[in-house]
Amino acid sequence: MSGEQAKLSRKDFVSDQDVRWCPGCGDYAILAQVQRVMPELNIPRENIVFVSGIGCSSRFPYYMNTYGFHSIHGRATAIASGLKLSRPELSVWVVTGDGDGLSIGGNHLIHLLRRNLDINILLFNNEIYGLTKGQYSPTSRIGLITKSSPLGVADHPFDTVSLALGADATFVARTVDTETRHLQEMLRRAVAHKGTSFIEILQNCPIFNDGAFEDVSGKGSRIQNQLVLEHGQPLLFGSEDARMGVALGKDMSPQVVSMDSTPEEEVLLHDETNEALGFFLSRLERPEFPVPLGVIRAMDRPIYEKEVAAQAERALSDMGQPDFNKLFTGGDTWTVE
Amino acid sequence: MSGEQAKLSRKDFVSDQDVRWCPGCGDYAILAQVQRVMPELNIPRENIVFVSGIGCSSRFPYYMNTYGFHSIHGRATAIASGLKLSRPELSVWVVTGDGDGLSIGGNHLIHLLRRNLDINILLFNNEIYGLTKGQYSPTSRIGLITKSSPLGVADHPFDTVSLALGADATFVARTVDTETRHLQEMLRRAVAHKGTSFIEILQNCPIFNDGAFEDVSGKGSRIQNQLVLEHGQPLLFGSEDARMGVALGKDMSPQVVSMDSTPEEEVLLHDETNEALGFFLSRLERPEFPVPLGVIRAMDRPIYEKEVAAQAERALSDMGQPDFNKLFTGGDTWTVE
Amino acid sequence: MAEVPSETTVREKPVEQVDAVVIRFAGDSGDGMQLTGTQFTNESAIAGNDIATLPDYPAEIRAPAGTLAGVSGFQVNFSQARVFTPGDRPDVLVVMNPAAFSVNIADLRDGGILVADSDAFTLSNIRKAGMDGDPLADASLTKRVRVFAVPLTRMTTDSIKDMGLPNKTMVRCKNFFALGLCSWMFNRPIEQTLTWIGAKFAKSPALVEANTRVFKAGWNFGETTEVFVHTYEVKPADIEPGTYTNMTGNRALALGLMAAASKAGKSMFFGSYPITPASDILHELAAHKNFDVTTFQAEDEIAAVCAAIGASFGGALGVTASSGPGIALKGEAIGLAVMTELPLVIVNVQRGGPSTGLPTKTEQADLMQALYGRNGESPLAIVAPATPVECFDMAFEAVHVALKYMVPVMILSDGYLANGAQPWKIPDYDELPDISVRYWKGDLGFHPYLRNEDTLARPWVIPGTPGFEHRIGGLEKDYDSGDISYDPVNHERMTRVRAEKIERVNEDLDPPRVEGSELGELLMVGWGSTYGALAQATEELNAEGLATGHLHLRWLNPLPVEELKRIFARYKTIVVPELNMGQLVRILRERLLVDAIPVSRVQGQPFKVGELKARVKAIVEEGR
Amino acid sequence: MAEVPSETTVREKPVEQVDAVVIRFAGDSGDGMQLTGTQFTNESAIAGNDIATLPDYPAEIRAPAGTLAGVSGFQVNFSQARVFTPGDRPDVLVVMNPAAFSVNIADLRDGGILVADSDAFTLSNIRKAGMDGDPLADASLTKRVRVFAVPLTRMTTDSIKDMGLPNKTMVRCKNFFALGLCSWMFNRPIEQTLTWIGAKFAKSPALVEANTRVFKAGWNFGETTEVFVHTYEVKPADIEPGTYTNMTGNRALALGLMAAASKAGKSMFFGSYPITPASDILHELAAHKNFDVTTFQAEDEIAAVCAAIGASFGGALGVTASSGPGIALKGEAIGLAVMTELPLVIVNVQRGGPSTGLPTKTEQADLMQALYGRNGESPLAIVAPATPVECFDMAFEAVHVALKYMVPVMILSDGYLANGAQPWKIPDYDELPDISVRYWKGDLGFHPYLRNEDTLARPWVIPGTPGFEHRIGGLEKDYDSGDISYDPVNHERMTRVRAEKIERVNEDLDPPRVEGSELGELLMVGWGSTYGALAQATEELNAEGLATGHLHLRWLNPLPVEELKRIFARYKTIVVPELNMGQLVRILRERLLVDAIPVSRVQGQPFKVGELKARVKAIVEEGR
Ligand SMILES: Cc1ncc(C[n+]2csc(CCOP(=O)(O)OP(=O)(O)O)c2C)c(N)n1
Ligand SMILES: Cc1ncc(C[n+]2csc(CCOP(=O)(O)OP(=O)(O)O)c2C)c(N)n1
Ligand code: SF4
Ligand code: SF4
Ligand SMILES: [Mg+2]
Ligand SMILES: [Mg+2]
Repeated sequence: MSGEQAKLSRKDFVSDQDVRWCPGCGDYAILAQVQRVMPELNIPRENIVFVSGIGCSSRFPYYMNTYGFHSIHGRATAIASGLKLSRPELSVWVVTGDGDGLSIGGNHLIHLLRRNLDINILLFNNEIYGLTKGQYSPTSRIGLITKSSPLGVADHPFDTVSLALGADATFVARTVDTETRHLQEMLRRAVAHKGTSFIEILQNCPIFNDGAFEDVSGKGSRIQNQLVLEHGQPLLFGSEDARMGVALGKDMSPQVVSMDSTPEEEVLLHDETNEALGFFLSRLERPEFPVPLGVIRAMDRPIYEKEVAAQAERALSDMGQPDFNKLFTGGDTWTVE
Repeated sequence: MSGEQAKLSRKDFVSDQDVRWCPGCGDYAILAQVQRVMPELNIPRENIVFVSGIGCSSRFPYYMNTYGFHSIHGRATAIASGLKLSRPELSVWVVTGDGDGLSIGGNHLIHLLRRNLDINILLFNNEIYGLTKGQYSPTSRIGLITKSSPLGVADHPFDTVSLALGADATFVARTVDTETRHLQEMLRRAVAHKGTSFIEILQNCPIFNDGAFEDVSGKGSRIQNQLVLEHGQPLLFGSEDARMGVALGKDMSPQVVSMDSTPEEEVLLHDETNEALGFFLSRLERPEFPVPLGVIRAMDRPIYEKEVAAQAERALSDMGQPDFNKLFTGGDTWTVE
Repeated sequence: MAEVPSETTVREKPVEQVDAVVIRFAGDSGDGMQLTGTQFTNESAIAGNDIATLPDYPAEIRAPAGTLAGVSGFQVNFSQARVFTPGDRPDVLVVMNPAAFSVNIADLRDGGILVADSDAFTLSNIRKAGMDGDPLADASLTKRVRVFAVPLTRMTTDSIKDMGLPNKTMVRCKNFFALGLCSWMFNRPIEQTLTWIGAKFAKSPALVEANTRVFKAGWNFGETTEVFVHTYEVKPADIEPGTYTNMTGNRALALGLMAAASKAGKSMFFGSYPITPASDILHELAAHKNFDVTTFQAEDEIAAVCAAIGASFGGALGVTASSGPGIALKGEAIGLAVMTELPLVIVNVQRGGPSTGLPTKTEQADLMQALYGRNGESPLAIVAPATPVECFDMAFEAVHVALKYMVPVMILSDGYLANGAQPWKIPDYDELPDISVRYWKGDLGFHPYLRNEDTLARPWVIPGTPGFEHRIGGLEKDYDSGDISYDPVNHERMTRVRAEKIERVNEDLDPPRVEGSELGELLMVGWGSTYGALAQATEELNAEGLATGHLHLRWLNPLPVEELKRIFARYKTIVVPELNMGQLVRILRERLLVDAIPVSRVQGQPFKVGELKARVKAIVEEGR
Repeated sequence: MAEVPSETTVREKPVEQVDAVVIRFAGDSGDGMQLTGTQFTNESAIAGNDIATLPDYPAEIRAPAGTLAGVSGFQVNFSQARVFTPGDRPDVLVVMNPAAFSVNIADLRDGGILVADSDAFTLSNIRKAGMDGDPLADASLTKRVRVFAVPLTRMTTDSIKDMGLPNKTMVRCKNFFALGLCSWMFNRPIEQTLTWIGAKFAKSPALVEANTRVFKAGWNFGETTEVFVHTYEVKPADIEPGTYTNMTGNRALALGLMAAASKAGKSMFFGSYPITPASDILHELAAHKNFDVTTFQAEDEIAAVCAAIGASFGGALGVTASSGPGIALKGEAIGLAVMTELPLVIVNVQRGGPSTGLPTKTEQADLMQALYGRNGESPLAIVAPATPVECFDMAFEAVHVALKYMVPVMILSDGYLANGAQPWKIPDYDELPDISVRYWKGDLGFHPYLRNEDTLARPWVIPGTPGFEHRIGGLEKDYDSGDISYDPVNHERMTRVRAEKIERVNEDLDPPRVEGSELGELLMVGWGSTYGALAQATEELNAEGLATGHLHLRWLNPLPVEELKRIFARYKTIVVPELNMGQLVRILRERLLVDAIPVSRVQGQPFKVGELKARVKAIVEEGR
């Protein structure tokens, strides 16, 4: 019960609540990685807050032994913004789903990204509404049969990463529920980033959309479908014996090349700070191209809560310490005797 | 009063309502161009609907002698979606502002863009809230002093075009209130495009944000600040005697080159269908780079209302003509005598 | 293997006649209890009983197997008399595991029958359910109720072990054993069930065979073993002739909307965003795209209602549906529909609140939101179906009123109606009334806020109509020209017209009708899904000698104030039972200045008839 | 050039004593009428009169110059007695153009004074205003009122033409001519105005000189010419000693919130989205970032309230403000604050509705929305200031209640209070009460829904507090553990606790106080901005011999029902005048079962005292 920092372990972040996701749900793996990474961060548990909306994914805060707020559908980003603005010293995390974060909550999300508060957003993308039992979401693919699309989805889906880039996010990453190490690494990178960090986590919902990411996470297919990004490194993917690369066509179109026949210099180098490149990567479409995983964009921009605090500082130095009596009598006054 | 199509003129599109914008407002010029282009389209007036939200710009429908709906703040895109889905044969236009369309209405906008209904959106961007008398908007620039930002705007603005591209819009263009011909051309292009057309119109609000686009529209500065895009043409700008071009750096960074010393082949060619190039262009930042005007992206993708209609067709052929009695008795039934 | 049962099989055990039985199936979410309950209900309906059901499943996420949180239940009341409710306390309780036992056992009436799968009562399962020793062996239990511990799982697998199916698959069949056993116990007709198994598992012949065998094994177990000494029979009820089907409130609502749109000659546009317990309406409608129905799953509730408004502007029937929190979000846009005087139907399938509240539980706490959940003076019409099948009729009426008066109409359903099923006497579509409306005849002097003298409806002239181009919007409009107007007196006039339009709806509505005693000691006034409990209580109270009337309001706005006054005057005490803290009662008190007394229950569940009677009697005795 | 006037100038014309004067300045939006009115008000305040003002400007977009839509007005009532309202009909009307004439002339009382800028009455302007001939020459006018047609524009430019300013700039000064003339006419002290001109145009010495000269020219014109025969004087009122400043409702509200947060020892977080007429609160607060105030202009109203809730969760005082349509959008999130029992202050500056309605006009039609505009049983506390300066006090009380009881509190202001100004007796900040609250003392057995015995408030333990990590949310919580609970009985218990918390607020509130007759024929019950009209009417009715009481409720939820009963019993007739179709009246009828009678006005404007009296008297005479 004291503020002093004993070394924390994963268990310290496990709350006393029964975890109530379906057996086999990808959310379990994500929870485990978050609970694993937390102790490394050396942030006192009481200074960590998880804010969520509504959805299976949004149950997350109950399972973390930190402060938590399970709010209303789509609004976690807005609530977190108010919290972070008034308590900049807290480590604020948003957990949201593809429905919560991109459908009803899409606007708050893009506005948070542009404002760039130092908040970490984990978007569990299972391309379905889990909690309400299986309607399609803004990331569901064309043709998917769901309860609300018995004839198949007709709505073109968002690419989550493109959308975040278009909204001027300063940190955008993508990872997969089953890639435990990569997921951990992304969490660490998100924490290290100053400004809003946005991680899309591809998450399997075995009940309503099983295997949506089989290509990226399946044993047989993951190698040839994952384009794992590393800053400064060439864009290579595929197995050792069938190594492929992504090159830039003259007209700025992407090209998959075989490394057997291509010199490495012709392959694009990843640059997390290049906005155009990030977008270029986000447009790579399956199955023709592999799925980029890793940090797609990471760049510096002033942090909103710091700018706001600086304005308050400036106001203090320009206008002085608060003096209500001065404020009250600041306009025209007259005295009745 | 009959449906037959007499040749219409600009005047036919002028309603009987007094136009109530402030003197000098950029909205007048936009209204005039729209009224000018309308007769060319050969769409019967009664089949045209203008839908707007709330804002100075959103008064637009009252001034058009067509059907119109001046709705509530931020929701014009949603209302238009319902209208277009149920009446695909109508020519549906949305008029919105940077506050209406990008602040409160941001979510509906991006979802309309991804769904790709055949609706034309005109976003009047004056980088301010006009109607409510001068608060900053999501496109206001950092540092701008407004009624609600007496110490300057601290919120990083959206780039409207980047956002639309990130949301997978199929047609994105930018023009300026004062560039009457270019504006007309963009309107024609928008109408020609099948799918959602999004035009950002830079619009001066002389009352609350005068001169926000002086660089792009000012007599002295417009030439060197406008990068006018033409499909298949090189990205050139500047005056005759100081012609400049935009080239692609090896790392995908933009480079301004002087045409005096650069062969034209080294300059990028504009390609409206290249998504990465479009985004690249949208990231060009003033004052280092010119402002791209014209069609930034134009690409084909299935039109939502057509897909929906096709599903209904399919349902009809698979499940037959509506037969309520069959439907009612479709499940388990039993008879009481 | 035991002999195949059939309708002609000679029953070897004696048959006991009973009037009505309430049976509850309870098990883990994965145990198929909803399926079992539904099918048992179908059998009972075919047997000619009157029936009422109550499915009760856990919160939205699947809880770990065997836990208390994961228990799912389905209760059905079948009777030879008219049935109003699923029953307060079951006569028979079937539990598939200790958790189901633990959650439900207190409800089983004294002397009732408990059937338990003894195989599931392992120590670890018992612990998971928060108990210590084997509860089935507990003397206090066996004294209170009759316990039948049946090795259900084992017998299930035994009956199909020769088929070579994986164990998991075999165990999954056990609900059919329970169904077979209960079908035997209550002499249910089983032909239809066998056909249904065949159809349901048509894709896998092995499953058809397995489930059929297990079902029969359950039936035979009852017939053959010594465990059960007799079966029960509930004679057919005296039910209006006709063809029936089982109908849930949500489905009835969807069909009612579709039929009404069709009878009005309008396309239907349904804009919605999923939310429990309203989503099934979207699912249902989405499956009928051949009926000139467009469903639009919007990005949120605001877009959903706005799209519906846009569609109405375009000439379709715009409809939107949600539950409480989503309706809260729609408030501003509904105000736009009020102001632009467009037809719009808004469905609120209420659930426990406030905020996210109890998403899977029922409540009637959104009446005030329906009346007042918008800025300004913003009246709309409100109707509340009383039973699942009435959802059809009320949806039909709602559409009619919306189109005729050019107003938004809110339908207040709730979780209980939505998921509850009831036999529906299937109407003949061709005999449903034509409700098409013609709005605008003249062509001189048109403006969009002209009014029909009788209904005060403005003309619905839709885009595409040449010569009538016009603009509408959310700003106040001039009564005489339809242009924007800031004129003070005009604003008051328009405000009163909008209110008056709703009042005029009264002229289309059936006068309120009292059931039970036409005058006397007590009048119970109710609305919505409490109908069954109130009707049952009324019957029983009258039988007990307390002259009781029951007035169940369908339309809650407008109210037939003068007629209500006359009716109220005939009773000494007026009580208003509601599943909220007292909402209709406030409106009645305010309008009629009558000391109507609230009877509140805010427990996420329907009224229990016994409890309701007790509370009402106490009020009558104390004079209030 | 005429001589410089000063306080010591000997007035050459006779002075007539009057008790009170109502003057209205009207002109084009660009004519600076708001400025003129405000400054004239300041002069009157300094002269020691009691004052009340009513600015009235057109819809949000600037209309073309000279049109009816562009007319802007400012009315001030100054008196030697207490003043409650800006007055029904002006005694003096100053019009700068034909449109202003046309819009306002009907209001000018018979025998009143009309001052018109005759230069502006050109044919084209007259036509723009929808008239034909020169209305100033119309005999029916000159018979009814005293007309002073003054070539105001010309005299303005004449007085400064030697300065070489552009003509447009010169003409722009003409409102100072009007101000000077009126200052002369009513013997206003002008020193302060001269200083103020100096400060206002400090950046342009030329404008200081021009406006000063024009102002003096106006003064001298009155003094020197034969046009006016005497001046008027309104003696100082008997006003409580103290230092005063002119205060609008919006500014008072902002200051009250700030002072309360400070006295509670909390940072204030203000999340808002601009909307007329609430935006000025945001503007005001944004200007005081040195007072530990964070303002957050959110992307919409939902984000605004959610951010405030987030800030409250973090330990700040979360506040949000909007007008009706924006409040409608916040409903769902406010329900979350109710459920999570976080302190939150929500300001609704009401305007004409429904929907977008009449954005710049006043109305009291959101009381029901405040009470019921959310799903489920979702009670919150509601307070309504009665005057612009009371916005300070009520904001302070609202903050106190929100923090002490851990509840959302809604403040209902309106357009009239928001923009109306009134002399504010400046309080001493140090004498304002300390309202800091301590919530959690123990550290054993903590859970987030534990309750304080007296207030029922739950403990506000904020992130950063080690050892008390916990989770809250919108699902129902267990009374004993704070965990999510679907238990039926627990839900009812929690529902009742949330209601009871609001009832307990009564203990902190001043008992309702009747003004006027303590008993008698008539009680007028009001709330919010109608205070002035009701108080004035009460005074006049009592003077006319009708024993009238006036009860003005500040807190609308909870209501002190028992005390109200006692008070109501002392009067024969209860009327409830409101600027809506009857909202408070419904609540009173329902709670007290008393036949309270509504007096409605829905015209986007305050009550006129005369009209109100007439309607009330008719009710008394007819017995209802
Ligand atoms: C205002 C409101 N609208 C709708 C809902 C119903 N609802 C709850 S969660 C959800 C979608 C969940 O999808 P997602 O965010 O992808 O989460 P998942 O369950 O897939 O993890 C919906 C529609 C709600 N609770 N509140
Ligand atoms: C729900 C709601 N919130 C806020 C407002 C107030 N409001 C009206 S228009 C507007 C912003 C207008 O800005 P923009 O869309 O940029 O239009 P402009 O006036 O600049 O053309 C705001 C905040 C409103 N009418 N309704
Ligand atoms: S429904 Fe899907 S996302 Fe939700 S808990 Fe179950 S598996 Fe996970
Ligand atoms: S306020 Fe600005 S945007 Fe609005 S009408 Fe005036 S000039 Fe145009
Ligand atoms: Mg999801
Ligand atoms: Mg704008």
